[in-house]
Amino acid sequence: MRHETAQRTVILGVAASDSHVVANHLIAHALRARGFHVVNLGACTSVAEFADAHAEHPDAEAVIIGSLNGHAHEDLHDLPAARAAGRLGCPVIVGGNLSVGSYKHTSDHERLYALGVDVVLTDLDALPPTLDRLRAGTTPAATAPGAYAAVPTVTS
Amino acid sequence: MRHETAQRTVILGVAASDSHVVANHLIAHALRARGFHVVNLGACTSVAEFADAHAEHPDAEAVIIGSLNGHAHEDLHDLPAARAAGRLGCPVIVGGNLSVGSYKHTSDHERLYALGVDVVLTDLDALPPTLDRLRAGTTPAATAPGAYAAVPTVTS
Amino acid sequence: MSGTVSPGDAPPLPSLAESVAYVRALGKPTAAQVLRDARAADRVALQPRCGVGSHAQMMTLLQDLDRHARPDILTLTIDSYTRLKQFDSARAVLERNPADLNGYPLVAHGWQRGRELNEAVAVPLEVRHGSPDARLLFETSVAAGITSFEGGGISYNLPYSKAVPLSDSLAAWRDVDALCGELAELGLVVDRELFGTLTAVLVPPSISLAVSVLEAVAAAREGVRCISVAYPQGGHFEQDVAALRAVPLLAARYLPPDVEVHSVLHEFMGVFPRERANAEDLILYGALVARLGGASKLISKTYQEAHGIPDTRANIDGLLLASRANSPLLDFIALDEGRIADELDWILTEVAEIVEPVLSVSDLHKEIPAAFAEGRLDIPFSASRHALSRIIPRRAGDGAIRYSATGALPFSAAVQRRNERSLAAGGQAGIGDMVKGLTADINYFLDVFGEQTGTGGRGRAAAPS
Amino acid sequence: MSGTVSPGDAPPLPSLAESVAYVRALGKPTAAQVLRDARAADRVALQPRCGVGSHAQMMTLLQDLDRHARPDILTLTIDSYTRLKQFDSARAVLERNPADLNGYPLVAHGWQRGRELNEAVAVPLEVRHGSPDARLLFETSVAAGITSFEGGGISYNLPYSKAVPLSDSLAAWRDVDALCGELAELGLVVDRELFGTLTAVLVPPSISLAVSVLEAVAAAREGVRCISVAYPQGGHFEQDVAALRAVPLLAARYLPPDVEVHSVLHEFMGVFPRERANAEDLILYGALVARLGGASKLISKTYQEAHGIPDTRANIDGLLLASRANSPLLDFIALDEGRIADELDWILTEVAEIVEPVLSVSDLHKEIPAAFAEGRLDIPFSASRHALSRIIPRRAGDGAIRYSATGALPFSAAVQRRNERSLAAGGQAGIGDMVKGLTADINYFLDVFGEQTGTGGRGRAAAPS
Ligand code: B12
Ligand code: B12
Repeated sequence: MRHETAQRTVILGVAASDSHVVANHLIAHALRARGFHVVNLGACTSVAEFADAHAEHPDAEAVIIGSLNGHAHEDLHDLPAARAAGRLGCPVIVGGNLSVGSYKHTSDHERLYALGVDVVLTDLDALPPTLDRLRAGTTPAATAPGAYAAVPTVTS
Repeated sequence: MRHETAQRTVILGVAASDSHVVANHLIAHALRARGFHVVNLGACTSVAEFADAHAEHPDAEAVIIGSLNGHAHEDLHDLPAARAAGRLGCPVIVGGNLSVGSYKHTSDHERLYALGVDVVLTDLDALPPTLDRLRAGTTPAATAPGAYAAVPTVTS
Repeated sequence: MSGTVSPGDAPPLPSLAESVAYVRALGKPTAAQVLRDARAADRVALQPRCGVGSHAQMMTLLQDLDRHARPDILTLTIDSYTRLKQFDSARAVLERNPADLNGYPLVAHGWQRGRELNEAVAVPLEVRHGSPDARLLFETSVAAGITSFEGGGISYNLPYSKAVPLSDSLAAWRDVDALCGELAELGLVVDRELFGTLTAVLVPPSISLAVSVLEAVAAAREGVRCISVAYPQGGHFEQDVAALRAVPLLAARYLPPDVEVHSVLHEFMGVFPRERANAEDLILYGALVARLGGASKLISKTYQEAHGIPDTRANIDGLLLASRANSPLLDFIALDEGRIADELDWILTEVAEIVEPVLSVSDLHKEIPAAFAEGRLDIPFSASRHALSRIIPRRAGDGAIRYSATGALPFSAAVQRRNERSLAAGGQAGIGDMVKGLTADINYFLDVFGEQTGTGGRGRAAAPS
Repeated sequence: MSGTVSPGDAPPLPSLAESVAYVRALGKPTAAQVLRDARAADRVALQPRCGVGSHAQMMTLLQDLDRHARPDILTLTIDSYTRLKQFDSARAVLERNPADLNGYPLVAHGWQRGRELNEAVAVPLEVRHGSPDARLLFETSVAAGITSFEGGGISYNLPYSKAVPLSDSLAAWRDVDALCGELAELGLVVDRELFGTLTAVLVPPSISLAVSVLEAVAAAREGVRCISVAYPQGGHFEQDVAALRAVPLLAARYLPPDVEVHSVLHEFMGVFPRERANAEDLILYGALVARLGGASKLISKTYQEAHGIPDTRANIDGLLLASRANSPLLDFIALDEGRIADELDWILTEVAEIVEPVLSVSDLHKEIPAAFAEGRLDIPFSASRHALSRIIPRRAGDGAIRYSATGALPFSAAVQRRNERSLAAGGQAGIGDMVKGLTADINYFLDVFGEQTGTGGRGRAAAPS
């Protein structure tokens, strides 16, 4: 299995319309400090770019997408199509500020799961244990949305 | 007629439960400056005290009552009884802040007229012309409430 | 339980010991503790004025304020019938239309309802009123477990009644203070706030503080252990800060060391601007004065002040705005310390010249009425005949409140000269008619904000929209 | 008339002359006039951020803000699809669910709807966005009669996109500026606000101002006549006031005298406290910085900043609170002028050392990308690959923002030493892990207010209640 390789690899980036990169920089630092090989695609990264990166790094154990500007759902609109085309066959983790407005609803997360996102997080601290858990578990069923929804998420 | 006497006399005071006297002091000063003889009863003056003062100064052409604390209506509760007893047979002018609360209603004034108040004012500047008009008019019908309601009042 | 007690069926008052036990069982801090904590934390405790006639509405009002504005202390503002012991009128209006009352008639409602209010909120309550003789109201308050009570034999007489002799009100308040002494011995320290605000309009700082010093000395002699000295914001920054800073110095000078003394700022108590934005500027300004002057507590105002008793929302907004003054981000503000020190010196001198002759006589309760009768003690705009109101305050050019006439106050030539110089320098004294000038001084903030200062029919609608 | 135009059927853009005539006929001041008036009146003009997807809701939003908060200028904040020229995505979301857009897609709605918005309110509008290439958006704005437009070839590229070359964005913004020049000749001065805020988080003042100086010089060369230099509040009082005061000095030094230059403060743009009271303390603080630093304009924040795009009420409340800083009652505030002068000196020196080598080369449009490629120009936390982000900002012990690493910035030894000394004195540099320290510096105000600074699962509910 791919997570048996010497260095664990993750693909990191910020969603397609989103240029907020401060958290992205800090996450990259933090994961590198834990020994990860972080392929950081930075701001404004489309689903296609994430898929390309995954094709280049098939050993990546997860794609981690940050979204702050409220556009998470629209920015991941192409995820089902990509998955249907057999791309992005690893868990997709999304975190940040995931909808527009100051009042958040659980439906904000549900509709991301419906797109095939595997784990929705808002708490950064939950990221490393989540990666560990995903790695210990079975190979993610890329086409089974919500397969990892049981991982505790903090809805804010 | 009493207003033919050399010096015009008015009776001034603040309503029964009311201790706000700053405006009262200034009104007394202002009327004295205009040549009036001002019998100033000051703060917390009951209807009975006004009536006593009028009995002592039957030439007074008006009783001027200030009320700031919102209790104008209750403080003048005894006015109809006093009038029925033949007392306070001159116009009664009431002015100030005439009800409790920050939103004022025309009913605040109407219920004072209903008690037999002759003129309700909120604008101090309206006082001297009102006194002149009352003097020029017929003897006020003490028992006909609202006889002077036509004098313009500023409802705030 | 709430809402179960109806007025009239209140049983006789419980014993002091029972009330002390009740307060202990309430499980909330006393007002004195809140003030002490605020001082220790270097913040200003916040308290609104609030009082409506109906018991149910009073309950809602307190709970809404508690929940949405998180004040440190809440108030029962008492209606003016109860203040003047016109309990029958209070009861009559309460029955006819409680909304016509300008405060909560605690005596008519009874002490058990007072306990219901007390139990409904998390913070301690103060009774604020204006009663020359508050004995029944005080006993009712204590029975209700209320741990702070405003007033004094001078400050709740002269601004609030016409003909009550000072010796009567002083005697009535001696009884209140003596009960506080008894309560302190039973373990309950009641905070006694002295109403240095007096007639509120153009009160010279040294008059306010001198009256408070005399009341504080009298109260301490009866055993009062926690005294709040309230000072009314006059509008001049350095003068107001100096007045607040004078409080601990005066306490050290004139009071026994075991009495805890707090300074309290009453946000501007004179003619308030009518427009909301202007009123809010003044509210924030007042709160900053309290913070920077080191007050333990601020009594807030609302943007409806010029219009009438505020609604709940306005009261909440006033508290929230004032609470910005407790911001940790204001350390950048430097003050004109030289000017403040100068004002402070003069305030201390003036207060000393007023109070020391009176304090030199052992029987304060005889000496105070005598001094007022002769004008050696005096206040401006007295509602009572028992003060001469021969002193005339005016604003200097910079807005500071000075004496234009000092009446029979025993001021030294130096103090007289300084007041004269200050008013002359401002170019205000002697210009035009005194009443006109005085009116302008009273309407000071209308002028600052460019609100029309005519006597009526102002530019904007009177009621906030 | 409102609500009559539907998207898609917008006719071709009118000529510039037609748009100038339209603005004249609108009968309201331009943004440039409002700024000039504010400066003359010695007050800070207030402006919110505001933008929602739906046209009808945008109309209501602007009208509500106009009516209840009386700002001086209103904003169309543009959604991030439009910013990135992803017009199809903007249109798709607009059709599916406009509430999912984080701004108003002006291009999708079309210039006629822009005019409807413009006609609906009494104050001028600014378009605020973040577009590396804003040409179509600018033309649409001008056609809508909008008289203020934010952005610049550096400041709207590096924080907002990943891969757009600087030469492309600079060229696109040269076109915008040249159109402003044409409009000025036709009699319409468009205010061009430069986004010195950059990536908003821990931006050293000299970086912000240096980028604005370069953009301002480029804009002036194309004929721009009114420039607003936006500076993001960093959190340290004297440093922020000095940065604002630097703006007119830099304008005098680097810009032709016939260009009008205003300083604008963007209220704290970093991690905002989550609790309302704390956020409001910060909002008031920011507004005071603007007033005391002499800014012509303030862009306000809301107590919902940490949570998401604010609702109308929060936006109104933020403006009203900020407007307290225009109070006439704050003259008592004295500042630490010595400290401000010191900061100002260093800011001017640092800016000079950054910009003067670049300005010495005649072709700015070639030199700026080259300098960024080499790190002679740089910004922290760049979203774009076209800045190296080798400079690392940190907070000194007193909260001031300094350079912990200056990358390839051409700083003198004196500047280097002073930065090192400042960070060393604070005991912050080199302590613990850099990322940890940086995170603490980013979360500075959470710390000031004692809000938990963990990365998630904070004490209070995330959404305001
Ligand atoms: C100073 C003041 C006090 C002082 C009064 C000192 C004194 N002895 O005079 C103190 C602190 C003691 C005080 C106490 C109280 N006050 Co008071 N007080 C004020 C304040 C701040 C200013 C009043 C003042 O002196 N103005 C200056 C003078 C020159 O103007 P004026 O009185 O406003 O009068 C103007 C007009 O009303 C008119 N006018 C006045 N009288 C007359 C008479 C006639 C015939 C005419 C034509 C016009 C007229 O002309 C004047 C000039 O424009 C006002 C609020 C404000 N900022 O305006 C509250 C205010 C009047 N007080 C109020 C209240 C309720 C009280 C209390 C009952 C306490 C309480 N429950 O809150 C007690 C009174 C107890 C009692 N027994 O009456 C309320 C009244 C509320 C209402 N009507 O809904 C006000 C409006 C404050 C508020 N917003 O709640 N108060
Ligand atoms: C700095 C900032 C900017 C800077 C960004 C600079 C840059 N290039 O990075 C600038 C000024 C450019 C900017 C622009 C915009 N911004 Co902005 N911005 C902020 C601000 C003030 C701080 C964000 C930040 O850097 N925080 C510091 C980092 C360390 O924390 P963080 O990003 O908040 O992330 C935390 C969590 O979300 C989580 N997290 C983040 N990513 C991930 C990923 C994973 C996998 C996990 C598990 C967790 C996680 O962990 C972090 C630490 O707790 C926030 C509001 C605030 N005060 O928090 C608004 C905010 C994020 N911005 C917002 C918006 C909308 C925009 C704009 C679209 C403009 C607009 N319409 O208002 C544009 C973006 C344009 C675009 N194309 O995306 C909104 C989002 C609204 C919403 N979701 O409802 C916010 C919340 C402001 C607001 N209240 O309106 N912004």
